[in-house]
Amino acid sequence: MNRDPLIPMIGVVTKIRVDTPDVKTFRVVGLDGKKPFVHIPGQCAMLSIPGVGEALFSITSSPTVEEYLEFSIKKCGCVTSWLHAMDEGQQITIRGPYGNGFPVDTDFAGKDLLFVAGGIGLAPLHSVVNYCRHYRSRYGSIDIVYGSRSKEDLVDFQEILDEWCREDGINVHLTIDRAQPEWDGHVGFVPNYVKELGFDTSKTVVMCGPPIMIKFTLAGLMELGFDKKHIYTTMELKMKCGLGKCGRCNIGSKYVCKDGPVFRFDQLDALPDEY
Amino acid sequence: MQVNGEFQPTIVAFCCNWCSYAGADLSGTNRLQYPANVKIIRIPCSCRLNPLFILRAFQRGADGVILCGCHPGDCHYTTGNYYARRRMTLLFSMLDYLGIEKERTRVEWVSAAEGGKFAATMNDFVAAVTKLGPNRRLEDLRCSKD
Amino acid sequence: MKKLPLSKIDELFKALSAGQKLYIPADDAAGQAKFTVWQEGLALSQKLNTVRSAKDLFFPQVENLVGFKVTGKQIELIESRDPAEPFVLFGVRACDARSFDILDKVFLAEPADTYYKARRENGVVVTMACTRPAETCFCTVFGIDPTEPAGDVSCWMDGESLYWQANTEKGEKLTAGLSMLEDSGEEAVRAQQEKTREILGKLPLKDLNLKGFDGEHMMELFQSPKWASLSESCLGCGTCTFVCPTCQCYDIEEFNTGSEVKRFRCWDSCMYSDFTKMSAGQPRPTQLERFRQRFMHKLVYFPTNNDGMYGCVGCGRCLQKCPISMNIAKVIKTLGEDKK
Amino acid sequence: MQQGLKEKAIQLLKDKTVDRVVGWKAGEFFYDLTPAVFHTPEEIEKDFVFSVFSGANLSKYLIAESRKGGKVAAFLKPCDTYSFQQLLKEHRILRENVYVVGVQCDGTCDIEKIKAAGCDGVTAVREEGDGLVAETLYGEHRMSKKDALLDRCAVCKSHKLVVYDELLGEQGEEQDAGRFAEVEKLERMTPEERYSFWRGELSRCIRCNACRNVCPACSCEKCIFDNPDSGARNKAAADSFEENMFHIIRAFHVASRCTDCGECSRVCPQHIPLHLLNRKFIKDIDELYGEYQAGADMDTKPPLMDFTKGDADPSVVYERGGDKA
Repeated sequence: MNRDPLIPMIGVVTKIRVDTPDVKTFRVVGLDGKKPFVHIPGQCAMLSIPGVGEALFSITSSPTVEEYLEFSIKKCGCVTSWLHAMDEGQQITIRGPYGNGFPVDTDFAGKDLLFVAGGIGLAPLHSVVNYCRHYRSRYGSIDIVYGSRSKEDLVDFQEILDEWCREDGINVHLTIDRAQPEWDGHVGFVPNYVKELGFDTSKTVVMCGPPIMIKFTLAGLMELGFDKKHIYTTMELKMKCGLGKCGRCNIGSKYVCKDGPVFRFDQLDALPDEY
Repeated sequence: MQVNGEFQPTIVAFCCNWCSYAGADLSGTNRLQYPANVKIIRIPCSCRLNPLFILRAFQRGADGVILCGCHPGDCHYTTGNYYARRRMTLLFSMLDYLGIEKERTRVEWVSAAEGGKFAATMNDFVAAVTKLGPNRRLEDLRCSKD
Repeated sequence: MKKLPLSKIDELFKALSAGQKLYIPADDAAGQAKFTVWQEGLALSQKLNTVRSAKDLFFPQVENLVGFKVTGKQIELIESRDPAEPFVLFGVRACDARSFDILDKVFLAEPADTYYKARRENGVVVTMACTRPAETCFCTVFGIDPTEPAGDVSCWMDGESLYWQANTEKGEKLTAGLSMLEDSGEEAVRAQQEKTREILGKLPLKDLNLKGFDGEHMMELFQSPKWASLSESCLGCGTCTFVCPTCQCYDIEEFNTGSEVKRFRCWDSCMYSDFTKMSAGQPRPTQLERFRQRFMHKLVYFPTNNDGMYGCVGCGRCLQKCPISMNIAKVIKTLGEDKK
Repeated sequence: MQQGLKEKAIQLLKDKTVDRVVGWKAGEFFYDLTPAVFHTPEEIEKDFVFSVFSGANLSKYLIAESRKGGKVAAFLKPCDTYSFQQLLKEHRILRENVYVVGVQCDGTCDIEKIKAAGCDGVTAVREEGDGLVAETLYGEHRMSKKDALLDRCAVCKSHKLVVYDELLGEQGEEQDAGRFAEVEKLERMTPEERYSFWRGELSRCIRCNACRNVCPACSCEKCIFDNPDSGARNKAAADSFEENMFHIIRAFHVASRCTDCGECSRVCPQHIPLHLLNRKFIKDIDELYGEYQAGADMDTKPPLMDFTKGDADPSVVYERGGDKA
């Protein structure tokens, strides 16, 4: 078969983990039992169930995981609902990887990193964090600010507690929106928490979360004196092809699927705000 | 559908829950025979039948589509079948206008007591559609018929 | 250059259609010109251009990508690509010929679209010079010379003869098999070009000014308040998109036939409300944003990404077909006013 | 005529009866008029045009315009007033926010017909007596206006303005110009002939949705053909079945509400005679349920939302039809 980039390969969902009431993490391998393809942190893949639809998801697992790809997916539309309803062993289709990914080996190298995530926004950052942990010596300090609506809505909570929090040189700051009896950590919204923590402006920031969180966190970081050139985020728009051809995911002259999804805020400033 | 080289039409019968579906039931309990290629779809009232359903049935392989509802005046919801009557009249006329054989579509009023009429209607309709042959003018070539 | 008396044109068509499909512009029963597979008796349309553009032959409106058979938890891929067959596309105007270059930029960019690529490789483009441009024509604005069309072979036609000039290796190869063509001088063609160029100089839209439509002015153009009045009566239909030779956006859809799920792609339009609609939100909520996208793409985004090449060829189809007569010429003029 | 409309528009703006006017705006050529909203007398002076090319029916724009606050004036031709009244009846237009100026019309022209008559490269058209003179890049060309009329205007159903706040020109009358002749011609054909006629026409469809989007009766917030949950969404006809389905359902959804304004056929880029589908429904309704003209009044019920106990059975279709003969 003369394989077109639009033709997917068959993948098998070997493991489904329930993260939160509306987020599940899916482990995907190829029919040969191996990882479908190699990727860079921040890149995405098209998953589909024939007859239901195809959608783009960021790859949650780190490239350093050799055996499989993982996707943390929040239930919100047609495809995601179907994914949430399926059982382990289900075959799906997968194609990718798409997008530019984070400059983990170039711009990030040697830098102190600050990750800011809200809710399911942790999914794309999860891949970067674990990549940086794997090559720990290449990076400076790592700070992670992660917030969600409630304790139950914190994605990968167990991994964060068991691994991230215990590692030297990684500072994890968790917060939830409203106080809960069994929560003794910080309570409040992410943007305010970032401001309260008052980070050093030499840090490189990687942000992902709901638009409202991005907006206010960015404003807070500006107040603290950060430079937009050192703040990264990852975008999401409707996509069909993933190859920069179907024409719908553009922000100005840039295609999110090809030129993104990772953008610096100084790059976004030079583009129309149609997202 | 071809069975032993002979054409056997696929018929979709939309039956109103209150009269015709019960009528079909009665014809069954009375052991009256009608061809097995009639596929019954139960609808709450004949006026539930969206014209799209009829076209969809043809797309998905039906060679004839029949709507069975309560006799005018007997609708469980008082007036549903009156509306259905006007809609189907216009739709069938439009199909005819587009050159699609009008004998492929039909409406019959069958009450819950008319098991005999139900079987007779189906026998008659199947015979009429068999004579016409397979649906070619309103078929979707992508859909397999067998 | 070669030539052929018009009385022998059927002989040419017959030779061209031996061994491959030959498409020529022909009028259908309702008098609408479209590229049609030639067969004995089919006459060349006298119309300036086809209603649908020539892009159909390389990028059809609907095209099967792949099929899936789903059984329980298993999925099986089914090859459903239409085989690529060689064909000759005769009578393409200079504007449509340029549109192929624009489509190439999108579809042949890495990773190349293999469906499009296969058709491009299999197609030989024979162009036809214009002699009677319409008032809606403005290809010259984009540096296209309609009297000297590109393509694998260029043709000219006057009352008596067809002139034939191979431009590429593919064109030479096609020409080699055509024994009815005789050698000819270029005088008749040059004279005809001269005459046509006189008309070109009188075209009402020949002076459309594209100054300032570039990446540098992206934000300024995007934020122009004039988009509101330009787009206010837009119906949000896809006419302009679908008759456009350079519009290339597509959607990927599925159809369940009962025994298999067919995945196909079809033309899509940025004018449609569901083009960018996600379950999570809609970045282009009103017709203003959608309308702006179409023209920003052709006049700003595309040239920004492709060394200044505009995504319009001035064929004038949208000028003729828009239900409310809003079109790219009006957009260029209205937005361009600011830059005088 | 145009001067009268301009003066009226300027007066309405100046005396603050309205704060904007919906009309037709001049284009690049003499024929490519665009529906537009005018806010100032200067804009009217500069760009407002009313001519034989003011074919666009402005009534559908009033659905949105009447909800934008303030008051809007609209110029409606007789056939447009039917669409307007039908929309009023369906509670789609807020009547109190619209000032309707009715304008009499003696037919609008189809530029494509003019071009097809041999006037390619046309740069101007002027009326001379009963005829039109087209100036083209290739010389002058004469034709009768009758040959240049839009199909719908050639068989105009009514010069009556059924609703207006003010009338410019004279009130007209309903008339019978034989608009069903073409439908009858098709009815007389055999089913085979009809089938091949419609296949030929509908196979040209490019599914641009212009017919739907321009139609004053198609005013759903979300069309079933765009709605993934409807089970009927399709963006392009992947099979001839889908071409048929779209056009049957489109016509059916406006049956008994369609005023026969003819916009669908006017805008079709492929010249598919879509009005012949709508007119078939109108003709059937007239014959089976009594004469009915959508938009003619505010009181009557559309025939598909009504019934009588003695209505004909669907089997009537088998007995009718010219091919019986």
